[in-house]
Amino acid sequence: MTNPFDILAPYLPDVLEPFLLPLLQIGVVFLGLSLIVAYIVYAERKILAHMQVRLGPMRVGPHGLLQPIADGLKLLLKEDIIPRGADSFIFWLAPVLSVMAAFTGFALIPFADNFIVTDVNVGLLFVVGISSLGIYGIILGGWSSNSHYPLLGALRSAAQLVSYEVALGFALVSALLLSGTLSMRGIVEAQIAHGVWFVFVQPVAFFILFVAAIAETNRNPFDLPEAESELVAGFHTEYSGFRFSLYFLGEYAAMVLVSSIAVTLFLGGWTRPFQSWAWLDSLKYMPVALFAFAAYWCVVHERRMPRAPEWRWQRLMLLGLGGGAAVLAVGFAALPPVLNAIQGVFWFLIKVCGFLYGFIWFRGTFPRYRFDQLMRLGWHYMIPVAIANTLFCGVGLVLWRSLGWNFAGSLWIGTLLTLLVALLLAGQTESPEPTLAGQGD
Amino acid sequence: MFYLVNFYVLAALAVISAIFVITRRNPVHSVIFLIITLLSLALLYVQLQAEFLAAVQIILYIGGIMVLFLFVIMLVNLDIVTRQAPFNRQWHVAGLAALVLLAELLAVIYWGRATPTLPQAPPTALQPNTELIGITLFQNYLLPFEIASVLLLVAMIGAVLMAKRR
Amino acid sequence: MAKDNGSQFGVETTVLGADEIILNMGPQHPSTHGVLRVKLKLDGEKVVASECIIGYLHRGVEKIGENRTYPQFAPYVDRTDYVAAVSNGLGYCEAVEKLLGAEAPPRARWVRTILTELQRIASHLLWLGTHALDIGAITPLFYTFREREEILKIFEKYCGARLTTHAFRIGGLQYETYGGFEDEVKAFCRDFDKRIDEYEELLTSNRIWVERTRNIGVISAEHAIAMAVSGPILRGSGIRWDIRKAMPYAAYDQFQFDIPIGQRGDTYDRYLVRLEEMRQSRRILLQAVESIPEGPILARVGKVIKPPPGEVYHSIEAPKGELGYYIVSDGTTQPYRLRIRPPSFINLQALDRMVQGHLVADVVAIIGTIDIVLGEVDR
Amino acid sequence: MADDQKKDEAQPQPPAGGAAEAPKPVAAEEKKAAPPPKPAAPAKPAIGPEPLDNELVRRLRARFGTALGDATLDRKQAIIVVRERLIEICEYLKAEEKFDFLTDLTAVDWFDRQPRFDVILNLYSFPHNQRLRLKATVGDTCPSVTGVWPGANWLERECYDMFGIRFEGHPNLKRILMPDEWKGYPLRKDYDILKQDTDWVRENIGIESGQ
Repeated sequence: MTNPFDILAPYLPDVLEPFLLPLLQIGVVFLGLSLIVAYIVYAERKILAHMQVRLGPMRVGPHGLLQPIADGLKLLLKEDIIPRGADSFIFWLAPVLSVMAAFTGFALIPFADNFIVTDVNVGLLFVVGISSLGIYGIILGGWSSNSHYPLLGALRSAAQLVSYEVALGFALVSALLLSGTLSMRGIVEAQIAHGVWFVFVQPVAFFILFVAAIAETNRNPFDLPEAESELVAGFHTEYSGFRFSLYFLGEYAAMVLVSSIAVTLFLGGWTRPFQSWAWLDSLKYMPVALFAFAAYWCVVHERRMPRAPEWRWQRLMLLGLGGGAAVLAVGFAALPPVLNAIQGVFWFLIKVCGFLYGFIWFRGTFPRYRFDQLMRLGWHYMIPVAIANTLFCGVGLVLWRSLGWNFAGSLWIGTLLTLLVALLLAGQTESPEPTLAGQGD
Repeated sequence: MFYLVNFYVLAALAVISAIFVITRRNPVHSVIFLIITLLSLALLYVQLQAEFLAAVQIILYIGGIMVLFLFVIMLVNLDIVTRQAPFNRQWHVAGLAALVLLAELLAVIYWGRATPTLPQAPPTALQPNTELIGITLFQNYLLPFEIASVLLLVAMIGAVLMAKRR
Repeated sequence: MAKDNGSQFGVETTVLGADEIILNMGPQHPSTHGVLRVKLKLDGEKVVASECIIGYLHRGVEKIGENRTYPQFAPYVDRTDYVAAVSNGLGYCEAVEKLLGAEAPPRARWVRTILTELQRIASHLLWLGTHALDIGAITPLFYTFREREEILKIFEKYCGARLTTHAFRIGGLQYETYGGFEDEVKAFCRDFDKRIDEYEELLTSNRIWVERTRNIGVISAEHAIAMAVSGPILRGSGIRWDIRKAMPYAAYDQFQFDIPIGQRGDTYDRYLVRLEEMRQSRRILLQAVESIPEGPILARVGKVIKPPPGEVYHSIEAPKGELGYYIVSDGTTQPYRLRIRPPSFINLQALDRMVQGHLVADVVAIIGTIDIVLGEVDR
Repeated sequence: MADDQKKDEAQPQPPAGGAAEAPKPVAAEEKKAAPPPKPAAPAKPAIGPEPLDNELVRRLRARFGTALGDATLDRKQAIIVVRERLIEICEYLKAEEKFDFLTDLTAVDWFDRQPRFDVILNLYSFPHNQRLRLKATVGDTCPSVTGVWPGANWLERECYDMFGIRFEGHPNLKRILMPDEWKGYPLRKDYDILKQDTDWVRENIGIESGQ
């Protein structure tokens, strides 16, 4: 499919054309992402709240829907404090680096077959390289604050990121081996060609990628760099106002970025589930169904709101949202070309959201690892398993290519061997038993 | 035209940052300028259509080695170093080395000016250069590559042993 | 207590030798549960020694006790361990009753038992929530506060206060129970069993939780006795000793319940012990609420409390350990000497031994597992 | 009930001090007026200290003789006064009589008595489920029992902090609740409840008074 922005091409002057179109796409991605990130924060607060028997934001807009905007405004208007003794240039630079690293990576993510800012033949390497620059935001921010908590947080963070990047890299390698290309689009196309998402033939690599992604984004249970009970807020303890919000933005954008990488590499990118099964083609009406449901939900909740006049705006807003969703649903249903055009982006975002939900779920469930345990998990367990997985993935590929075995079958032999290794490694640690010595009068 | 401008901007950036690397008193600032230098080089590689090299430059040098540099600088108390003049002892040696290098460069340019310039490579010829690098490393130069790997492994084990002994 | 106000921020490092640094945690630190300051001597990340610096919340409660009449002082004890005010009130009232030679009527003792057991559950819930939060699990906090809220509602209905209840009077109770009291306690107990299962589901077999608490802060039985620790810490080390059984007070001799003990004396065992204690408290509540006798609620001790000369030591099993009141009477309306044996204070003493050899992150877990309230440590 | 109370109040009360030494059989009759709170309760227990002479006390007397003072039973709780050789007695009690748990250690200021302080040790024995209170009459120094029960450490520090009793042999005797530089010992009877170390307050908090 052609790039939808190409229809603008004839109207642009020749000299500017190679620059303007990417700029346009970058603008769309950047603005869209900023909005998505803001609403991920909202979603996180809401989801966690419901896991923790409370309501979460409810005041700003209906069901707190305008909360992210209010938060953003508040952070923008707050006083900008640079601590005395801080290295002001680096203090300024660090959050910018953090955001830049997270957002630049998106240039290489294929949101859909027709929507990718640029496709480089070493795309994956670039994404990994650029996202690894985010660590500078953390280290420099921690160092330049000239305070002990941030410094400790930054040191921990650096060690953690460097360690888990190794496991992450090995997990990526197996996807590379399967697709035979470094181009992000090429990897998705390889999955289409094989007719199977790589997660189904390389589940261990996907799992390692998932865990390493959590560690890379400093999320619970690996949120040691900002462990509240130990280090207050870790590397951004001294940051406030807009700079802090930059960190916040960068952190959540990094979450979206690693989710996008995982989706591209292992979950078939923009393809809908079971694309090779034609009888599931009706799944393409999923966007219609989703927006219709959203409209229905808005209407139902509008009916439940109190009739009092001070709720009028909230009700109107909810109805407006519902109306918008309804219009979208009808529009998609009525205009098949539009429906086809958004398929890729829709499925991609749905998968990313599923991934992000996992992140949030983890945060609600797990306690935090201790630093040495985190390192032990990384070096003694994740990396050996990742190496074994890469090795056995290669073995599986040889079985498939040279001996002509079944593709999925030969890879599953490799996976089983990897699991064996993992079991051997896990067997060295004792299993917990919740026992008391006994009770009695 | 664009590429030429691009080249000169990046080259200037690399050289100026390199100068800053050795003149800044604060080691953390030096590291940042070193990162800028390396980044400029990576972008130059991109312009030469050596994307693989560029990516490796970013991942290994900027994402890996420089992080460790920073790590060490933050762990070790460098307050004393900051207060000293940067070129206290090696001034003369460094100056001499720089002069020799300059002379060498000039000599090469002077005697080499007669050689014809390299032909411009067609833009598509180098496209699958990742594969080419792979083939070069793992087929044509397999033995040297493996020897280098073993050497690095030995160095790594040696480093671990030395660290453990303490 | 610190003199230099400049060093009162959280972490402060001083380079000592090549590898030893002093790390200062608190008094303003998110996980020291109040104004506790711990000076840690570290070798790398390992704790070599620790020193607690306390007294930031010292209000001279014992001195105040010598200058108030017996009933006047009763509200003050609520402010020592302010998350277990009912237990403090029980200990104090019973101590003064012993001094007087009086005894509360059965109905009063039953209601006291019920309220004290509810308070034990509330205190343990608060401990569980904050302890889990210290180790990074945020969700249990909200679950435990949900149940604690139910208990505080019962307190509020009974005596009008939620935290510093002053629920009891010397000689019995001030108030008769409100209508529906038994039903509410029963309703609470009915749900509570499942709630504990919920907490357990989140933590007990969670691998990270186990790794963070197993073999952390181990205190052996001998050492626990030597350091005079009491309550769940002593039981976590495997000593089956509970004052409710050993020297029954209130109406505890009337009920069936078990004393859970641990095997290894580590943080995980103490966690299990406290969870099981909550279940046992529920068991006591169910028995007690079924059998509240009728009758008066206040013994005839007189309007002016004037115990004959002499002295008494009375202790109860508070949620945090042995809470004792040593009162010397000179026959006037005010105590000549009033000493509170604070379980938190004495248990905190064991911190030094428990943190040695652990990492800084474990210190947070160990402070959490001791379950201190600084109001009681400093008094 | 109010009438009973009036009767109680009409009884002359002994003055402060010396409560431990002089058993006073005052309460027995006056309490009879009040009906027993619990029907099942036996006859009214005598309130106030009475002499104690049981196996343990006899063994102790045989061993330590005059080092021991009176042994009394007050509110059914055994109290033994120790005049000297505190450490030996403690060691014996811990090793032979299995009083392995030092529940509490505190002091009482008897102000106009000589020696001035009682250091109170509340002991508990796990094997016998028994409490025993030792009362060491001391001036302002007392041997430290940290060697016998390590848990006495903070308790003795608190005692020092509040009463100014110096525990000899204590590994780290310094103030624990009050600021290190504070002058005066708050729980002494001659330390008024409104008293404070004004110099310290002025210097460290920057205000004239904490009241």
